[in-house]
Amino acid sequence: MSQVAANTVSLSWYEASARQRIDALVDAGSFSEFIGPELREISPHLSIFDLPEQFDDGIVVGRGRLDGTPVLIAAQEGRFMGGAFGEVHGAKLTGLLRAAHALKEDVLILFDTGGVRLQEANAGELAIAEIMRAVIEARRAGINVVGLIGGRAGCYGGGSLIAGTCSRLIISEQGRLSVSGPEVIETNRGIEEFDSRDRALVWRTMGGKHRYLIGAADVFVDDEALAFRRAAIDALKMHGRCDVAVLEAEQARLARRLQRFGEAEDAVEIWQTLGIGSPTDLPALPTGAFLRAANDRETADDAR
Amino acid sequence: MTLDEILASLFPNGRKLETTDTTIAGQAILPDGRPIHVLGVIKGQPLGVDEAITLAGRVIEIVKSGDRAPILILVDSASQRMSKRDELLGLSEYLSHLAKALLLAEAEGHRTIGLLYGGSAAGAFIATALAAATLVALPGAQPAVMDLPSMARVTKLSIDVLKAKAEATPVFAPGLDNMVLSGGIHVVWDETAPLAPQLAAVLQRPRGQDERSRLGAERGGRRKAAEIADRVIALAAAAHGRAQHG
Amino acid sequence: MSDWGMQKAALGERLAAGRQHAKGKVVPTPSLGAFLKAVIRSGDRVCLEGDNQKQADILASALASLEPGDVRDLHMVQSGVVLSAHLDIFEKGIARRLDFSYSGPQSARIARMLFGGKIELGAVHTYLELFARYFIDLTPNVALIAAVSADKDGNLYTGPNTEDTPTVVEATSYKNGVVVAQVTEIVDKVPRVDIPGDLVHFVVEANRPFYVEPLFTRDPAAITETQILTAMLAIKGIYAPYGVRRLNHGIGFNTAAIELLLPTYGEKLGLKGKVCTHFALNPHPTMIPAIESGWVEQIHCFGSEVGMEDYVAARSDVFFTGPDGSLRSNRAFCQTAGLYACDMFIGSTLQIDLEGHSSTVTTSRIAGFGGAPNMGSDPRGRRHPSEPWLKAGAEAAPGTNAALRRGRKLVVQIGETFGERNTPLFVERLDALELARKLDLDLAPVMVYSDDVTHIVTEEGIANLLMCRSKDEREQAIRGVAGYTDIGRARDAKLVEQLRQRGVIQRPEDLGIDPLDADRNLLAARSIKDLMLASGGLYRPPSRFRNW
Amino acid sequence: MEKLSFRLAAPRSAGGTRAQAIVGVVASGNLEVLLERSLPPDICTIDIATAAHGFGMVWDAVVRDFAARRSAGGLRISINDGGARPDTVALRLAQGVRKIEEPER
Repeated sequence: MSQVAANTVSLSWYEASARQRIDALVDAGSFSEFIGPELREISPHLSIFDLPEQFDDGIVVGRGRLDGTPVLIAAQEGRFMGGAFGEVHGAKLTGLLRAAHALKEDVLILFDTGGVRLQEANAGELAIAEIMRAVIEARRAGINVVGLIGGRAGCYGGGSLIAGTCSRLIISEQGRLSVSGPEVIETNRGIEEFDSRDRALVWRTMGGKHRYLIGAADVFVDDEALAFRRAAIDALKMHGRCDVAVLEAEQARLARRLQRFGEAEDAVEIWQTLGIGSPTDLPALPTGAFLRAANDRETADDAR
Repeated sequence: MTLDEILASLFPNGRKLETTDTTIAGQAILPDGRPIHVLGVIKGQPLGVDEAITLAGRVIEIVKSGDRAPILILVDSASQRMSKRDELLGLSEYLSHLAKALLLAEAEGHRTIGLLYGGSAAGAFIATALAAATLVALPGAQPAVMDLPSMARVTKLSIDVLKAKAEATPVFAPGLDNMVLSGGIHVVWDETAPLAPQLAAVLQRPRGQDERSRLGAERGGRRKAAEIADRVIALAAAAHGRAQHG
Repeated sequence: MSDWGMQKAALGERLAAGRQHAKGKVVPTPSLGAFLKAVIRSGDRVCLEGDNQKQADILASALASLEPGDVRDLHMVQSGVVLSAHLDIFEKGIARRLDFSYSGPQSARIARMLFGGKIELGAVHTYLELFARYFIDLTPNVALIAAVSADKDGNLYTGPNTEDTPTVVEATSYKNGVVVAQVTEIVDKVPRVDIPGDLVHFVVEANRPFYVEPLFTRDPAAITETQILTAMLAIKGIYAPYGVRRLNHGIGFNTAAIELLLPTYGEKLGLKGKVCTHFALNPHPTMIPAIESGWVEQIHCFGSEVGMEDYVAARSDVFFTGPDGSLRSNRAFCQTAGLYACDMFIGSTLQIDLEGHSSTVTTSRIAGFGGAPNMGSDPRGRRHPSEPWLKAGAEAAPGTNAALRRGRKLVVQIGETFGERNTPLFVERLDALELARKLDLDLAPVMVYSDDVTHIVTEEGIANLLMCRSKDEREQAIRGVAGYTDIGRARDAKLVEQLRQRGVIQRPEDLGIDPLDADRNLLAARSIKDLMLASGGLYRPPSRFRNW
Repeated sequence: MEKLSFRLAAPRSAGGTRAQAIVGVVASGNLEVLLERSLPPDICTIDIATAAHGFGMVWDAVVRDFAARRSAGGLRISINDGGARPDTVALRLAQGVRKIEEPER
C-alpha cells in the first residue's frame, strides 16, 4: 500500500527552481531522479563557447508519486541558459517519454524554456522533433502527457510546440506560451507592431490568461505550487486520446478560432468578442474573479 | 533544382498538384502505379496560422480517406511567421496541430516522407519536415534553427568566431551537412539521377522507430542523445520494477 | 535720483513682447518658439522645471530648438538635467553655464560635456540648497514649469506631482521674472489651485501629460536573499534599538526589502507602532503592504509616483491630499521635513571609503545629488529632542553633559559588499576624487560625508561608527563589515574582533539572525502584482513593471 | 572558464546521513553547489568552474572561511559558477550544508 502524504509547502511556481517545483508537486519524499547531477552528464557543447555548465544540463527527470499514483516527471530550469533544449537536456525528456510509453505511466512536463539552445541548435531542434514524436506515440498508447506552464522563461520556441502535443495544459497568469519571443517579433516586424518592453502587451498577447481564454490552455491556476499540484492530480484523471477524431475536433476548434478572432488587432478585442464585460480590466483581476469572467471562454476538451 | 524539375523527376507518371503563393497540395502517381499524396510549404515563405491549418486540414482528410497512401511533404520555407497576429492567435497550437496530423498519419498507416529542397527554419522546420517519419533532402537545401548573423547577435559572438567554431562541430551551425551529421536527415538524394527510384527506395524501407538519435551517434554529429535517452528508459524501467516488486 | 522700478519695467517689456504671440495668457503651440525668443534674453538665468520625477518636456524641447543666433549664453538653474533636450541646449550654445542638482539618466553625457568644455559648471547642489539659492543669488529671470491643467487666468493645477513648482514660481514671479507653464489641458475651472494665476504669466497647452519617471518603483521580484539579510539586520539592529519612528528611505532594493519586511519580520519582532510610523517619502509602491497592515500613520511626499495616484487618493488618512482628493507633494517642504523632522536616513550608495565618505559618482558619470545629502546629514540647527536622536548623541559622546549634548541623526548606509558586475562597495579612494581632479573642482562630489554617517550595514554585519573612538577604530569597523572585498580582506582581524566584543560591529549571529532564514518568502509582496493586489487594485503599475 | 581547486582541513564534519545535496542554479550572478559525502570526515574539497576570471584570491578567502565556520568535513563540493558575488557563494555553501544535513525521508 502506498502512503499518500500531501506536501504543504507554499511556494511561488514562478520563482521556484526546477527542483523546488518537483518537491512541492509530488507526494513528499516520493521523487527519485534519473541521471542526477552527481553523474555530471553535462552538455558536451557549452565548453566550445566557454560557457558555464550545469550538472543536470538544466532539466530534472525522474519518477515520483502524485496523490499515490506513480508518474514520470520532467522539470526544466528556466534560469540556466533560459531553460533551453540542448542535446543532453532534450535527450533526457525524450527518454522519459519513451519510458512512459513502455511502462504505461503518465508524464508531467514542467515547462520553463526559451526554446532551442543556440549553442547546440541542431541537436536541440532535433530533440524537439524527437520529443514531439515520443509524446504522440505515448498518447496513442493511452498515456496522459500533461504540461505545466508558469516559469520565469515561459514556454517559447520549440517548447511551445511540444506543449501543443500534450494532452492537457495547466497554466498560471505568469506563464507565457508562444513560438516567437517578444524581442524576435520586434526585431522582425518593428517596434510599431510589437514593443517587446511593453510588458502588459507581452502578457496579454502570450500570457496565461489570454491562453486560457482562447482555449490554448485547459486549466488556469494561481502562481502557487499547491494549485499546480491539485490541477495536475485532476488532469491525470482524464483520459486523453490522440486519434483522428481528436485531431478533427482540433482542426475545427482552431479553424473556428481564426474565424472568430482572425481579424483582431489586440487581445482586448478577442476578449470583447468572448463577451467579457470590461476586457481592459481583465489583466488586473485576481484568479477567482478572472475565472468567473472567463465563463464563456473557448475550450479544448477532447480537441487537443 | 527548381520545384518543377523536382516534381518532373519525382513523378514522371503523372501528377495533379495545385500551388498557391505558399503551399502545394495534390496527388501524384508512383512508378508502380500507386498514388502518393503531395503537400508542402514552398517558395521560401514563412509558416503561419493560416498555412498551418490549411495543410493540417489536408492531412486529416487524407487520414480520414483511409487509403493509406504515402504522403510526401515538400519543404522550402522560411521560419514560422514572426508576427503579433500569429502569436495572438496561438501559433504554437497551429504548428503543433500540423505536426500532430503528420505524426498521426504515419501511425494510421501512411508513410510520411519529408523532402527538404530549399530552406526551412525553427518552428516551420519542426512542424513540417521534422514531423515526417523519414526526412530526405536535396543538395543545396538549407535547414537552420537560426541564421548565423542572428545567432551572432544573441550569443554576442562575432560571425567570424562563430564560423571558426562551426568548423569544429556540426552541433550548432546552419546547413545541410550539419543536419545530416546530427541524424535529422536520413539521406541526401543524388540530384543527377532520377528522383523517382530514390523515392521508391525510401518507401521500401521498413516502418520503424524514430532512429534520428541513433543516426546522429553513428555519424558523429550527435554522440550523446541516443545514449542518454536509453539510459533514462532503463532507469525508469528499473524504478518501475522496484515499485512493482518492492 | 535712482529709478527703483527698473526690473518691473523690464518685466513689462518682456510680457508685452510675449503677448504678441499669445491670446491672453495662452500661447498657441505653433507659436511657442517665437514666443520663447520674445520673452527670453541672451544671458538670462533660466529655470527649466524638471527633477528626478516630472519634466516640463515640451518647454525643454522648444527651448532646445531655438537658434543660438537668437538666444545664447543662458545660465540654466534647474533641479534636474534629465532629458536629452536639457543637454542639447548646451550642445547648441543656447546655454553656457549650469547650476543643478540631479542628472540620473544623463550622467554619462553630462560628464562628457563637462570634460569637453561645453558646459561651464557652477555647482552640483542638493535640492534644498539649490532652492535656497533661487532666493539669494540664483534667482531666475524666466521659469519654464509644468502642470496638469490651467484655467484662462493662469491658475494652475499640478495634480499629485506638485514637486518643485511652488518654489520655482515663488522665487521667479515675486522677483520680477517671467513664469511660463506647460499644461496638459486648459479647463474652465481647475480641480484645485496649486499656483495662483497672478504669478503665472503664460500658459501653453501641450495636449499631453508632462513626462514623469517612475523612479521610486522597485520590483520586489528582483530583491535578493542578500538584500533581505541586510534588511533584517537594519530592522533588528538599528530600527528596533533606536525606536526609529520618523524617517526617510532612499531608493534602492535594500530599503525596498525593509519596507516589505515590516509586515512580516517587523511584525514578528513586535515592532508595529514602535518604528516606521512617520515618513518623509515618496509614495513607494513597496510601502503598500506596510500601509495596508496599519504600520504607517503619516507620509509626506516630495513628489508622486507613477501608478500610485488612485491609491494615495484613497488613503488620505496617511497621505497629504487636497480637497480634490489627489496628493499634494512639495519637494522643498519634504526636504526640510527630511532634514529636521526625521531621526533617520537610510539609503544605498555605490562607494564607501575607509573614512566612511560615500559617493555615487564614478569617473565617467556625474549623477548629481538629488536630495540624499540633505536627508543624509546631521542638522546642526535641530533643537527638539527624540529618543533615537538622543540615544545616538549619547553613543557619540558618552562622557558629556546630557543637557548640553547635541543629539545625532542616524545616517545609515546600507548595501551589499559587492554590487553589480562584482564591483566592490568599499574602496581605498573614491572615484569622486579622480573626477574632481579631472574637472578641476574645488569639492569632490561626496554624497554623504563621513562625519554624518553613523552606521554601515552590509550582509556581513552592522558597523556603528558613533561608537568608534579613533580614526583607526573607524577604519577597522568599516573593514570589519566589508566582506570579501580587498578592503574587507585587509582587516586587522584582532581589532575587528575587539570591536565586535564592544558591540561596534554586530554580526548576524550577534543579533540572533541566521543568514539562512533570509528567504524571499519573508517579503510581504514578491512581485509588482502582489503589490497591486495588496492595494485592492488601486495601484496601477506602469506597463514596464508588469508581468500580467 | 576558470578552474580552481581547494583541499581544506575541516574542523567539523557534516551532520546527517544524506549522500548528496544540490542547491542553486547556474545563471548570471548565481551558482550551483553539489555536495557529496565521499571524503574522510576531516577533509573538504572544493572544485570550482567559474565564468568570472581573476577572482582566485576572493574564492580562497570565501572557501577557507566556509570550511572553518561550517560543518564541511567529509564533503566533496563541486561548484559551477555564473559569476556570483562572494556573499551569494557563501550563502549557497551554507545552504548546501544545511541541505545535506536534513533528515532523510
